[in-house]
This record gives sequence, structure tokens and C-alpha cells, in this order.
Amino acid sequence: MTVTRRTLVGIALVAPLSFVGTAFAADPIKIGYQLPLTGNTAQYGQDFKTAAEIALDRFNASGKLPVKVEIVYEDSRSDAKEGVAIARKFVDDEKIVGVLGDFTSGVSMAAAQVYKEAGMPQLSQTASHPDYAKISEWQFRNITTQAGEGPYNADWMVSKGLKKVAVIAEQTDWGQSVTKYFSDELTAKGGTVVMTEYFNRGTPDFRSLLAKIERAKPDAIYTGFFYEDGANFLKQMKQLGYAVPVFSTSAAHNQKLIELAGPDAEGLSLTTNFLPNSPKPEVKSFVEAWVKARGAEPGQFPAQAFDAVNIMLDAIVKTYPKTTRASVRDALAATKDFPGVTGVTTFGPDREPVKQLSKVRVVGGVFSPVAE
Amino acid sequence: MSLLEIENVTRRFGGLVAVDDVTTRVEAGELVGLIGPNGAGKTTLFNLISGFTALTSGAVRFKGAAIDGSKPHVIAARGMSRTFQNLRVFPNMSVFDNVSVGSVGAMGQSAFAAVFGRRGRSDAISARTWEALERVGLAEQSEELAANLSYGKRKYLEIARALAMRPDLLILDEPAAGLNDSETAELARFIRTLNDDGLAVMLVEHDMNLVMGICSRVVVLASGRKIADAEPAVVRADPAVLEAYLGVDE
Amino acid sequence: MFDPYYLQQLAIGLSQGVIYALMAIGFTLIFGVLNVVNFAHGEVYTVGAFAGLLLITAFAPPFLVVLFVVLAVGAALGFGLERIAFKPFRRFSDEASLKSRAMRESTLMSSLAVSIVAREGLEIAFGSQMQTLPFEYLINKPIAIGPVTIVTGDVIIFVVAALMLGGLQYLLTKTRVGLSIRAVSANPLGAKYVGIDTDRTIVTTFAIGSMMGAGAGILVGLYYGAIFPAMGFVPGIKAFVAMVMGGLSSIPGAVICALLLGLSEGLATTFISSNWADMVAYGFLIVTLIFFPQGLFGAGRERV
Amino acid sequence: MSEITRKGWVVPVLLLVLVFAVAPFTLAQFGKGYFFQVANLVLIFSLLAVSLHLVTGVAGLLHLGHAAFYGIGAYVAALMGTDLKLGFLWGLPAAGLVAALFALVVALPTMRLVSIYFAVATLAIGQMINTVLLNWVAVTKGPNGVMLFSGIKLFGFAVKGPLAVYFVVAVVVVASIWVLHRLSHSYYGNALRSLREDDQCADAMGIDTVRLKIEVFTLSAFFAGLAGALWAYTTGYVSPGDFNFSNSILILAMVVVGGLGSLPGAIVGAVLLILLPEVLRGLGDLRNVMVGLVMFVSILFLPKGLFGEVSALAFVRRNLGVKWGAAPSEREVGWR
Repeated sequence: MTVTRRTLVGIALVAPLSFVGTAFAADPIKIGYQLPLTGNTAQYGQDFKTAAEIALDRFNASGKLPVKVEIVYEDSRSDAKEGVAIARKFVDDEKIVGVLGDFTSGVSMAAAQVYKEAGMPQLSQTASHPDYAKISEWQFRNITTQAGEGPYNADWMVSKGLKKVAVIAEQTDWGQSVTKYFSDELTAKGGTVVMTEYFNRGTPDFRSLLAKIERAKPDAIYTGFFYEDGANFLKQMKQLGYAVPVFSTSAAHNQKLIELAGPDAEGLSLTTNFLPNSPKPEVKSFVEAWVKARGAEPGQFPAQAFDAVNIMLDAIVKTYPKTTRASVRDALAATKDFPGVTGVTTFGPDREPVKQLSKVRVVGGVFSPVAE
Repeated sequence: MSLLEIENVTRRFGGLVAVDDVTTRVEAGELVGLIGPNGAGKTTLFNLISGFTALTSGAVRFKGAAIDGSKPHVIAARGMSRTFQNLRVFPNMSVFDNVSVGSVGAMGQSAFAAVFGRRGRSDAISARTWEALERVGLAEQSEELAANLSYGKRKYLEIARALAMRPDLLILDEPAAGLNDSETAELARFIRTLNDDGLAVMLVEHDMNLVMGICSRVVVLASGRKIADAEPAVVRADPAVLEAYLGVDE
Repeated sequence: MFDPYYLQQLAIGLSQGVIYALMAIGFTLIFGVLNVVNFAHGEVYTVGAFAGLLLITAFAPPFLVVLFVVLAVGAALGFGLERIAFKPFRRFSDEASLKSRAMRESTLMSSLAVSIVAREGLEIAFGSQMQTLPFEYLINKPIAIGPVTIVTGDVIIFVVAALMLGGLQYLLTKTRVGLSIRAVSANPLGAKYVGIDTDRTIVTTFAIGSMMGAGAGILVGLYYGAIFPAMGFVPGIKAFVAMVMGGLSSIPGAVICALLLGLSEGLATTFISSNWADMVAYGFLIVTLIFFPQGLFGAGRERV
Repeated sequence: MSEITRKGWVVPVLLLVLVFAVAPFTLAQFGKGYFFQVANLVLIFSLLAVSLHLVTGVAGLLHLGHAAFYGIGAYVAALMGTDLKLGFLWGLPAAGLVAALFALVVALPTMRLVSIYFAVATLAIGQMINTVLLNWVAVTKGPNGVMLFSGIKLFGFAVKGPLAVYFVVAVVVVASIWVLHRLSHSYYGNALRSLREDDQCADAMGIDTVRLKIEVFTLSAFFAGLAGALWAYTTGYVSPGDFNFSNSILILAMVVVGGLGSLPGAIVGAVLLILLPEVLRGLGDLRNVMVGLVMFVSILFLPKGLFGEVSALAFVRRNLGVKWGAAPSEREVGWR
């Protein structure tokens, strides 16, 4: 009994050392990816995982590096408790040189405190909190924030003569930024926000809110929702027989929106930086691989994740063989004109992406690019 | 001034008059029995005295101060403690802990004292609890879970809990219910000794023999009204009492 | 001159309330008999919706067939749930256990555990996203009544809820099964002594209550066109609140409170903002409880 | 018997050695941050579970909104740290006091409610507080949450590194649990237990039940507030989602799984429900199903909890104090 226990303790103490001992050059380089694989937002995390797998398989097959790169996926459930624990775990793993994720800004930012402390580059594909990249020099993101998208949409709507706008958004950090940046630009361009309201994410019934919007008599509605709330909103709008132009952000750019809302999604205008039917070869091959894996066209978010993984891999290639957390960070910061499926990405000095936006509208059940 | 004065107490439940204009009293050190056929309003009267039910009209004074309208815990803290008709011990607490609730109810212990207090206060509470336990002969089983005690023992536990408050008046609601003859006799002796030590006791009972045997005075209720209030011998001979009991066929 | 806008908002609030009511009926029935909170009721609702979804995608039967199959699935779920999460705890019948809060709360936790397993299982099987439904099954075709617009689903759900309520009242007051349910709910031990098979009665109650839960699930799923693993959570809480507000044992009381809850949310959106709607609904509950500590339709607490 | 009494110090000392020496040493062996993070979480949730234990386990009030007071504490600490530049030493007590104050205010009108009515009132209070945290953007920064950059500073010294932070958390949690232990294993605690068993009867014993309920609810919120401050300082970022209904239920599950009414049980429950999902990470998507199953099986076979009150009380008495069955002359009131 005592002997066994002593042996066990011995093994437990020696085991980590032996790992260190066997480490040599051909060891794979690791990237951590924290994302919700279970829980209420699992659908997004599962999308990211598929996208990351596509990117990684291609990369390892391409032979750009003599060693393999691995991605360690950890499920955060979009729960800050778990996100922080994962962050510590990644930091502890010496072989992890960079981290991707998380999905929501809340978890990304809670984890960011750990990465900041430990000096680990973190690249989120979706965190859109205005302060996320300001946390430290270690935080990057490749999604355009509403600081870019909001004014772009406002200009678009003003140019179409839609000056009285009702703004609604989900009550999240992202929704807050949706209304703020849009409204600032709209008023600056001479438009008026006739009504601003937030709703709780996952609200099943928008009809009270819709009736209220109808009463405010706007020329158009600007919405900050994800595709699920979006589908409900559009369906119920149709039910109430209310018709005004609806504009939205890239967060609603998802094929599932059209599947869920069907004909009611017709006419929805939104901005995106990912066009699945673009003729560019990188987009084509990604869309093909995605359709093979999932059977449907990818939306904005998987494309965003695909690019994030590739940007991270690119940084690793640039630094190899002196790949460390610090060197990867510097390489990320130097990312310039990276050709991704969501367009060309360059990180500014604030570690925010500078990207090109496109306008699309749902016509005949597809997101079709429009030039207006 | 009597210890407990009940004056013209009435309680209606909807159309039913459960207690109808009852006036009586309990003197210090007295042992009073309250009897009556089923539904006579005995328990309701008890609840009125101990604050569990509000009066419709009338007045109750304890030690000279009006207590009608007071909350049960206020009345209890003034020195009146009670037991319940259907046993209400705290089943998932030990015998000691059960009784200690009576002690702590009377003496009080603040949260601050519980955490930072020195042992003196707790010793006083503990001493009181042990005293009550020894009085009823449950000291040996102090660690037992109350739910595991026999029915008869639980009766004594409930009395011990009431005694731990060191009341001036103990009111017992049907203490002999469910006991066999020898247990009842033992209980009667026990109540007698409590009274001999100067504690005023008021008990509601079905068991005429118990009441007649130990009480110095008996109050009889029928249909909410008081029909007799005298020494046992007088009550036993009262035709109104006989009629009330025979008429209802007790 | 009354503004039709407010009529429209009232109609929306009411339809929201009817949905809560649909859920609250089954919840209250189960609570009334067993006196325990069934945390898994929300999952019965969800599984009911998924059962309907599977049926629709596999066979595309007529609407009524879907509804009846889902009701049958719900009854089976209720049976299974009772056997798994509730029955095992009835083996503890000694006094200490009966009065022990740990025991009383244990079924609450066992039903919670079952609900976690069910929800996570659904997530693994279907993913957490909203499922796509064939549009022809959705019950959301608009109907205009003067200035007010409602949808077909409002009518269907209202009729179903009314049928459930009426049927249940009939069942409880006019039939033998109902008599034994009421007997068990009033005094389980007494019911046992007079020869009622309490075990069977309890499981029957669960089957009936869950049938209603599952039916509510598919109806609401088709109403919003949204079926996903976490869909039962919010209606579950709202049904719980409505039940308590109504006084625990009164099914009509729960229905009325569910309507009030829906209305108060609708009005909160109208006059304040939709993200504060919950605040108003829960504030309404607290105020109700302060003035009616036993709920609006509850019986007084037995004293001593 | 008197020998047992003298051994009263053994178990607490062993526990202290475990928390302050064995655990940090072992954790330091295994890794740098992750294990400490999980250990901090275990400590914080132990405190939450034990504080809920006082209300739900001891006083028998089913409380479905505990996470909201935890949230108030976290927000108070975080907002004081950022907006007012008042650090940990101010934020920690303030978090507890403000949470307690809120609890007192909501308790005054609602504590007269009994049984499930009380439970649903606490649910509503929890939801309302969460709604306020989410939507009162001007003060709480709404869904943006609050970022707390300043780490823990004690008397001018910055507490750096996982080990040091762990020690700060451990000291606060152990001290708080000691207080809660004293409360629940005292005559005061017995008065609380009598509320759980039969509050009308307790009333007849001279116990002011409403006042006692208000007190215990407030005290419990105080410690939940402390736990909130610890969470804010260990993660550096708080947002409303961390304090929603699911978290209240999680804390309740800890108390029930461990054994309702048992303080060691609450800790065991917290350890189990925090560690289990971490240990099961290897199972991938299945892990939450496993957590549910483990919960179910543990309740099915041990419905009075892993560490039932009766056995726990006997254990505490045996190891921490006097053997009460002893004859009065041998008695020595030790731990009360």
C-alpha cells in the first residue's frame, strides 16, 4: 500500500520532467483554440472548429514547415469561468505559441487578462468589444468592428435616401457598439435615429417591439442581430404585415438565416467582407471544402475563423524556427495585406484589422452582392 | 393580579364561532385543566392565548400586560411556553439540539456572539439545556436524532424544549394523546412534580381521569362556550357538563 | 379615440401569455400532485418539439397527426421521467426522510440532473442551433381582425390551451382518475389507506402533465419556427412563476397568472423597453407575493 | 472520550495544512497557472456553496438567486477598482457590505413568504438584479462588463503570480468559511435549523423567525459578495452572464449534491462540481452529459447527499469538539 503510493507519487513527480527531456526539434508546434463546443452557442464554436480543421489540414499538407502544427481545441461553453481556466492551461503548455478565440467578447476578454499577464498572442475571430484589442499588445482580432461597419452602413442608407432610421440591437457589448457607431455617423450625415432599443439575445417574440417600431414610422430599420434572432425578427415582421427596408451587419450573414426565415428574408440588406460566390480562388476552394464538410455554404463567421487560423499559421511560418510567443506576436503585428477569404487583412498599430466591406442583399434566397 | 387573564375572548371563523365569550384565568403556581368534547374550541383557545390565532374580540393579559395581538415569539419570550397537539419536535435534529432551541429562544444568541463570543454565554445556554434534559430524563439520549425516539419519549422531548425556556406558565396541548394507561399515569405524575416546583401549568386534555386526578381547577368548554369553571369534584357533579359530554356522546 | 396600437400590443401580450399558460398547465398539474418542482418539464417541452421535428422531416404527415404523435411521445416521456427521477425517492418513507428537506429537495435535483442530460444529449445529437422547419408546417399565417393582426398559431394555441384546461377540469372533477389524482394531491397517505394505487396515480399525472408539456413544445416550436435544445428554459421559468403566482395548486389560477405575465411583458415593451420586460414581469411577481403571500388563488396556510 | 476532545484540533489543522501547504506545493509541481486557476475557482465556489448552505441547508430556505449577490459583490469590487481607484482592501469588504445591504432591502418585504413562494421570490430577485446588471449601462457598463486591470495590492505590495493570488484567495475563503462554520454550528445555528424543521414551532419557542430569516439571508449575501470580489480580482473581468440563473442553480446543486444541511458537504459539492467538468475535458462534447449523470447517480444512491447532515454533524462533533453523549460531569463545551 505504502509502496504503491510512493511509487505513484514518484511517477507523478517525474512524469512532467520526462516530457521536458524528450522534447526535441521535430515536436509539433501547437496553437490553442478556445471556443464554445457545447452550450447555447455551440453552433458557432463547431463552425469554427470545422473551419480551423480545413485550414490546418491544408497547411500541414502544404509542407510550408518541416514540423507539423497542431491545434488544441478546448471547450469554453461561452462561460468565463471555463474560459479563464483554459487560458491558464494554454499558458502552461510551453509548446503553445499562440491562441485563437474565444467566440464571445466576454469570454475573450476574461481570458485576455491571463494572456496579457503571461505574454501569449491571442487572435479572436469574432470578439467585437470596442476595448478588446486595447487590453494589451497581445490581443488581435481579424473581424472588423462596428467602428468600421456602422458608418459604412449609415452612409449606404443615407445615400439611398433613408434618413429616419429605427435602430435595434441585442443587449450585448457588441449590440452596444452596433448602435453607437451607426447612430453617430447617421446623425453626422443629417439623418435621424427615431428610436433605439435593445432586446435580450434569444428573445422569441419581437412583435411588441415591431409594433413599437411601426409606430415610430422610420424609413428603414438598422438591426444588430445574429442570424437566429434575425430570422425570428424578419418572420414576425412579415406576420404583422409591416414592410420597410431592413439593414444589418455581417453578423447576420449566414446561410441559416435564409433557411430559417425563407421568403421573409428577401430584401434584407447587409454588409459583409466575405462573399462565398466570389470568383477568387482562395474563396472558391474554401467554400468547396466547407460544402464537402457541412453540405451548405459557409457564412461570415466560419470564413472569419478560417482566416484567423491562416493568419496565425502565417505568423508561425515567418518566425520559424525561432517560433516563440513573443516572435509570433511580432509577426502577427506585422501582418500586412494578408490575402484571406474575407478579403485582405492588415493589422493597424492598434492591432485592429483594416478590411474592405461589401454590400449584399438577399435576393431569391441568396446573398447577392449589390453595387449601390 | 392573576398570571394569565382571559376576558370575554371570542374567535369566529367565517360563520363558525369557535370560541365564544370565554372568561377565565390562571393563577401563579396553579394547575388548570381545560376539557370539553371534540370541537369545543379548546385548541383554538390555546392558539389564541399563545398568539397563533388572532382574537376576534376580547382581551388576554399575561403578567398584567396585554398580549393579544402579540406574535407568538413575543409571548413565548415573556414566559409562556407551549407544546402542540400533534407532536412537533424537530425530527432531523438531535435531542440536545431540539431542547437547545428552547434555551436559545429564551436567552437569545446573536450571530456575532455565535462567531466571536466566548464560551460563557454558550455554557449558560448549554447548562439550561442539560437541566431541562435531565428534568425529563432524556440526558442519556441527548445525541439521538429526535426522529428515532419512541413516541412517548418525544412527548417528553417536547416538554423539555418548553421547559428550557424556564417559563412561568406552561401550556400543554393534549399531552396524553396516544399514550397507554401506564404512560399516561407516569406523565400525570411528572406534570404534578413540575407544578409542585411552582410552575403554573394549563393543559388541554381529552382524558378526564388525567385532568380530574391532577388539576386543582377545571375549565369546561362546549361549543366554544365556557360551561363550568371549578374544582374537579364540583365539575364532575355539574349536570351541564354531564349533558355536554353525554349529549355529544364522547 | 382609442389607439389601435395599444390593442395590437394587448393582443401580442395575450398571445405571449397563452404560450406561458400552455406550459404552466402541465407544470401545475405535476406540482399539485407531487408537491415537487419538476425541473425537467422544460426538457419535456423541448423533446416534444424535437419529436415533432423528426416526424415532420421524416414523414411529413398532416399537422394533426404530428400533434397526436407528439402527445403520445410526451406521455411516454412523462412515464419515463417519473420512473427515473421521482419514483426511486419514494422508497424513503420513514418520518425523518419525509420531513427532511434534503429528501424533499432531492427530486428537484434529480429532475435537474435529468434535464441536464437531456439537453446536452440533444445538443450532441442535433447541435445547439435552431433547426430548420418546412415552412408549410409553421402556424404563423397572419389574420387581420380590424386594426389588429394575429396569426393562425394564436388561434390554434388558444384553442388547444382552452381544450387542455377544460379537459383537465373535466378529468379532475368528473372522472375516477381525476378523483384519485385529487385524493393523492390532498393526502397521499390517506389516499393509500382508502385503496388508491398512489404509484399509478402519480405516474398517470406525470404522463398527462408531460403530454401537455410536449404538445406545448411542438406548438410553440411551429409557432415561432424555432426548435433548439435550450428552447424550454425560459418558458419553464415563466411557467414556474405563473404557477406560484397562481397559488400552486390552482390550474385556472396558473393560467390567469400566465396571461397576466405575458401581458405585463408586452406592456413593458410598449411603455419602457423590451430588455427591461423581465424586470417588470418579476417585479409584478414580487409585488403580488407581498400582498398575496399565498399567490393570487392560493389557499391560506394551515396553522398549528 | 476526553481524549477525543483533546484531538479536536487535529482535523482543522490538517485541513489548514492541506489548503495552505500541500495544495499549493502540489499545484506548483504540476503546472503554473491552470491548476491554480482551478484551485481558485474551487475555493470561490466553496465559499459560495457554504454561504448558500447557511440559508438553504441550515435555515431551510430554498434560495434560487444566490448568484445575483455574488454578482453584486463582483461588480462593486470591480467598479470600485476602476472608477474609484479603490483597491482590493477597500473593494473586498465593500463588496460584502453592499451585497448584504441589497439582501437586507429585498429581504424586508419578502421574508414573510414561506416555502416555494419564498423560493420563487428569490428567483425573481435574482433575475431582476441580473437584468439591472445587464441593462443599467450608465453604472454597470451593461453588457460590456467591467475590466479590472489593477491586480490585488495589499498595503502597497502588489500580489503577483498565481501562488500569491492563491494564498490571498485561500486566506479570505478559509476565514469566511470559519465564520460560517461557527454560525452554523452554534446555538444560533440550532435556531436556524429549527426554522427549517418547523418555523411555527420555532416561533412558539420564542424565536423571532422573520428577523432570523432576514439576518441569515443578509449574512449569506455578505459572504457571496466577498466571493464576488475574489472572482473579480482573480479574473480581472466581470460581465453579467457570469451571475445568471444557471449559476444560482449550480451553487444550489453543490449544496444539495454534497448533502443539504452539511457544511463539509457543501464544500465537497463545490469541489466535485467544479473539478468534474475540468477532469472530464478529455471526453469532449460528452462531458456535460457526464456531469449530469454523475449528479443524478449521486442523488439517486445518496439522496441525503454525499455528506449528509446527520453524519456530518456527528463527524464534526467527534473531531472538533465534545462528545455530547457523555455524562454531564464529563462534558466540556468545546466547539460551540
